[in-house]
Amino acid sequence: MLKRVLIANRGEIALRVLRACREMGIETVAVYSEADAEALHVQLATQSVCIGPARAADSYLNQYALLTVAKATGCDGLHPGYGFLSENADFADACRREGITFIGPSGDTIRKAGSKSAARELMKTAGVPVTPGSDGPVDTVATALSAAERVGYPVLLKASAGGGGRGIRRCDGPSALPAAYAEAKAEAKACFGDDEMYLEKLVLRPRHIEFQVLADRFGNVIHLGDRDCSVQRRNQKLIEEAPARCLTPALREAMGQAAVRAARAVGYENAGTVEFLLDDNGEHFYFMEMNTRIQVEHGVTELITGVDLVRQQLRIASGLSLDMAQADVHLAGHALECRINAEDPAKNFRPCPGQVSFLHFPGGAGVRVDSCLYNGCTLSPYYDSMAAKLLVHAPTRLEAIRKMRRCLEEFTLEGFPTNAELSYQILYHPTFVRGGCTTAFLDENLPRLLDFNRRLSESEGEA
Amino acid sequence: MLKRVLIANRGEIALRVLRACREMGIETVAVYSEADAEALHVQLATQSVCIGPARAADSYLNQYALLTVAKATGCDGLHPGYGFLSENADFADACRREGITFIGPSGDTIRKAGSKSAARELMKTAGVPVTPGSDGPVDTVATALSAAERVGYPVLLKASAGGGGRGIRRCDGPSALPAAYAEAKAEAKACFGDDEMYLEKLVLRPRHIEFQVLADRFGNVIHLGDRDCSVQRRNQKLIEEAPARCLTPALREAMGQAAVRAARAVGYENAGTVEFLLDDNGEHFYFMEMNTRIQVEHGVTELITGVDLVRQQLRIASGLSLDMAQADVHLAGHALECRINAEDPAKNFRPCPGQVSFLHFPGGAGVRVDSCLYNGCTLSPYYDSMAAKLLVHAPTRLEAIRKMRRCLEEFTLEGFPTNAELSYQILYHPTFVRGGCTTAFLDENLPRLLDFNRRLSESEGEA
Amino acid sequence: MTNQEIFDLMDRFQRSSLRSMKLSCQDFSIELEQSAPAAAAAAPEAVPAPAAAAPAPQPENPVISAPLVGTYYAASAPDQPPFVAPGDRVKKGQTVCLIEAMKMMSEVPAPCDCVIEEVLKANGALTAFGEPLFRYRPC
Amino acid sequence: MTNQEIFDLMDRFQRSSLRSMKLSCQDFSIELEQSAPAAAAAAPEAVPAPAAAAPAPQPENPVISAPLVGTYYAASAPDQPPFVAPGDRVKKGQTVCLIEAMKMMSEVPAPCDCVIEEVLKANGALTAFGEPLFRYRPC
Repeated sequence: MLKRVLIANRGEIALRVLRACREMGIETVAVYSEADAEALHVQLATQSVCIGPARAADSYLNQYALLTVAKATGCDGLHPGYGFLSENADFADACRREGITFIGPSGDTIRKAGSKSAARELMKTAGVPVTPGSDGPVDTVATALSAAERVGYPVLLKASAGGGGRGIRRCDGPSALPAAYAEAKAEAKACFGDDEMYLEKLVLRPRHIEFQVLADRFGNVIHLGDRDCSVQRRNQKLIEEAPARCLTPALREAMGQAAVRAARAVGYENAGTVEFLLDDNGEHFYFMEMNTRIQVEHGVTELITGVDLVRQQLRIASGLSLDMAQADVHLAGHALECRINAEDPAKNFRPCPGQVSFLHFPGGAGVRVDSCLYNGCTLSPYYDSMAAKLLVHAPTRLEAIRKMRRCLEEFTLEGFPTNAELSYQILYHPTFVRGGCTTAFLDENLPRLLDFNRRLSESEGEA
Repeated sequence: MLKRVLIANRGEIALRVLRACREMGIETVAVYSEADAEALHVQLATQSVCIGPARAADSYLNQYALLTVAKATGCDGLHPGYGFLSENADFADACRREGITFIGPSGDTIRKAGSKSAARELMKTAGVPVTPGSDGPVDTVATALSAAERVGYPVLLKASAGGGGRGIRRCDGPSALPAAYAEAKAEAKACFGDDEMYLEKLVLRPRHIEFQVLADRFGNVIHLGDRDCSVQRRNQKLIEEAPARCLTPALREAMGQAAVRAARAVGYENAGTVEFLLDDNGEHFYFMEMNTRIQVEHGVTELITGVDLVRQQLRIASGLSLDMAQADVHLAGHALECRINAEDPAKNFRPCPGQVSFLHFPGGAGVRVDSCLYNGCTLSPYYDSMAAKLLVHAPTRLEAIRKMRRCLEEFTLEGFPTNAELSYQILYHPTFVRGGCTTAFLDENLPRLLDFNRRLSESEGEA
Repeated sequence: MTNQEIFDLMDRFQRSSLRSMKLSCQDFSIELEQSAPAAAAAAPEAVPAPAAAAPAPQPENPVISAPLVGTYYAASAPDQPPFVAPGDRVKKGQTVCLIEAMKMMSEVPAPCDCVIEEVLKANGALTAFGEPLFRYRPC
Repeated sequence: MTNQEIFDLMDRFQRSSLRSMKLSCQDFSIELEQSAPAAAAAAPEAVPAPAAAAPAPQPENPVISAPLVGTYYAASAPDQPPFVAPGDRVKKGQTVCLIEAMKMMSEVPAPCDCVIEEVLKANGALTAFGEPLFRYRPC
């Protein structure tokens, strides 16, 4: 077992890792930027070292500083958390070269999963469904038309060399295709000097369904069920839940097996997540990408499986084999997570960090709070705006929703605005209550949800 | 289902009941004394009414005031919490007369369970083991000797009319019995004017094991497993856990069945607890008493069964039948509770209420906090000194102990002393870690445990 | 007096615009002095006041408060006139209203000879313990 | 009254803006006076300072701080004399020590012409970012 772990992160995930280490008797070394000197995990760690100024590039992204501290303090492991260097293949390699166990997959695995085009081919070979499309490039309008006919409209025409949204055209039927093909090809030529095109089916109003996987170094790979993260705004998840209400047992089984195949295809080790798009009528699912780290929303899986995922990460990295088989994984009840961000939804979600003048978290049965906030602390403007994760667990989805509503009623944070009231409104929205949210839900309903917010704050002002 | 419930209590249990109501869509009416006007549950309730001055006799024990508010605010139910009027049979009757559902058993059941001598006879009839003793009074030294021989020494000679420790003698062998008998008899005559004596086996260094039961009004009675509450000081429990480590599956089965028989014997309805003494070598158990209310430590049972007991109380009181059978109850993992009291262990546990100048509760996976404290609030000197309950749940007992240690490390309360450090020391004590604590443990080890405390605070003073 | 009570006293004094304060009560006495009284710098409340808390009476006008929780009745029976109305002059001990708790009627007496200035509760409404019922002017 | 209660009273008084205070209670009496009440009255720290935080340099003596995290070396090689010792006069830009991070040596220069007053780190120790290495006196 690892003896001393450097926590190469900050905020709630640093505290999460510290807690798991503490409960396993593993010593912790916290590293922090000058802006985080008073952070909770810095005060709780066995040892804490300042590694640079506030700017992430000079501190949390400074590989030299991290490795220097890890070696000087005698760490045998390093936990990268999420974000920062957690999916940096070169850093994973550098750790290994220095004799520090990187708590995550190898650099090679991170590279394989990180390249979208390469991952798509790997997954097809492994029998994991990917979005239907042309087999390789489409050189003429005729091949494009026949490929589109095969996969069904709408389709996306994409430049092979593309990126940043350039060289892409959506096409809803055959009559529009020739013109779109010509346009996209010309744009690709102009932007990338390469006009090779390929074609992919466009999944409309999909759900974001992801599977948690665990893999040890002995080739054992299991999944711990699914999470529905469809309530998101510009790819920022707001409310996550487990299990996904829209999955039939058969579909869950099929997707879980596909997730395990995906993990095997990249030679996975440690905890990871396979993300899928599920189409509107809940029939077809497509591999989207694989995240080679612990995720923000891992807690909902912990609540319904009873498995401590960070503990499993530390066990796996220590070279132990999985202490459970797929048959030992049982999903019990329903879990929800609301991310509380220091941002003002009424002002286009402008980040609003500041000092916490009063803080009260909900408590009681079936409630979990993961946060690095404390009364009087300052949420730094230098990093992301997530202030807390509120999680609930109850026997049924409806009970979980009701529990989360009362948690948001109890939750009190004074000092800066948050998105808590917006989440509260979502928990009352008929589409959410029915379990009908796709990734389009939040954008489509935001004006009305914010209107509730506005009216509420006005009536409070009157009172 | 009940529509509106009056919460006839204060502190954390009032908040606990409020949360359960809120999650079931039941409205709440909080009543409070002048000392509790700023209490958390008072601020969260649908409606709050001040019922009297700080003194409990004038407020929380004022039956007229409670019933007046219940009727005037249109409540159809009343939850008594624990303490105060929760085991007052006359109050339960008065509620029923006024058409208010008392959320607990009937007055008759409370009376049957409340009278120790009557309960002892009821339990014997129902086949629930009680402490071995004489069958009725012992009129001569000879009958006393033969009864003692039969049950085994040491024994207690007790005045039938006794109370307050008078007219009781412990007797370790036959040679000492005649003198002890004469002394006790004389004392009983002098104190109570009645020298009838009986004899009971003295259980040395017992464990306090209790079983949670649930019973509906249709005669369905189940138990939800056991709790070990042996870590106590002068009958004040400090650390509770579930399940008890010392029970074999066969003994758990036997005690659970006895608990169900005990509940049936008094015609029980709602949630209750059957307390047993378990002898030193874990072979024999004896009925001690039945608590006809929700208990402080109910949370550890909730954690290992996944059953929300207050929700069950509200369902049963609403006339619904139990939604689970005995076979549906599964114990998963291990749970611990530490009671955080505003008291100074170094000063003979003197209560030290005061204002909370800084408060931080532990969080993260497997942690539950039940408390009515918030930053800046004042813990009132008028009521009991319990400030918070910290609970943890983990797959194994050792993991739960480690989790509780890290919770106590994170827990921070400034403003008055608490027993948190003492609990922390207990969690490292070999006897506790082995699961070997009897009710004698805390008293026997207190000086040494407090010495650790003292040395710690001295070394902090030096730093 | 406990230390906490003394601290509360000190806090309250510091927040006041008082310069000095002497207090004696039975066997207890205290003297406090400060050079620069707080310029009203009241710390913001950490939490909102309870929804149903009794409104604080204005210091200049004394009030008669409910001595117990119950239903407020302005008159002895539905067809009777109210015990008192604004402007009425009442004697010390004279009944100003009834409060019913569990079918027991309690008479609320005037604390001194006074003129009733304002009736603060509606007939038949639930009144909390300590809630103001009447505003009056001593005479 | 216990000593602890008196200590609490004293603490509370010292933190207050009070000038004087007299208290008597049964057979107990106390008088407290302070010349300068805690005007600054910096709110007590909610939480202890981090264990490994860099000690705050005293304002009167400037320090040379570590420009990066790494191992502090007082000399260019184990058998060499240290770059500087207390009392040494150094020129601006002159190397005062080395810091090694991942086998890369960084020279730390003097910020100005100065006299080294104190060496604050032990040779070979890990130094955090911003941690004081030397105390100096400009000249």
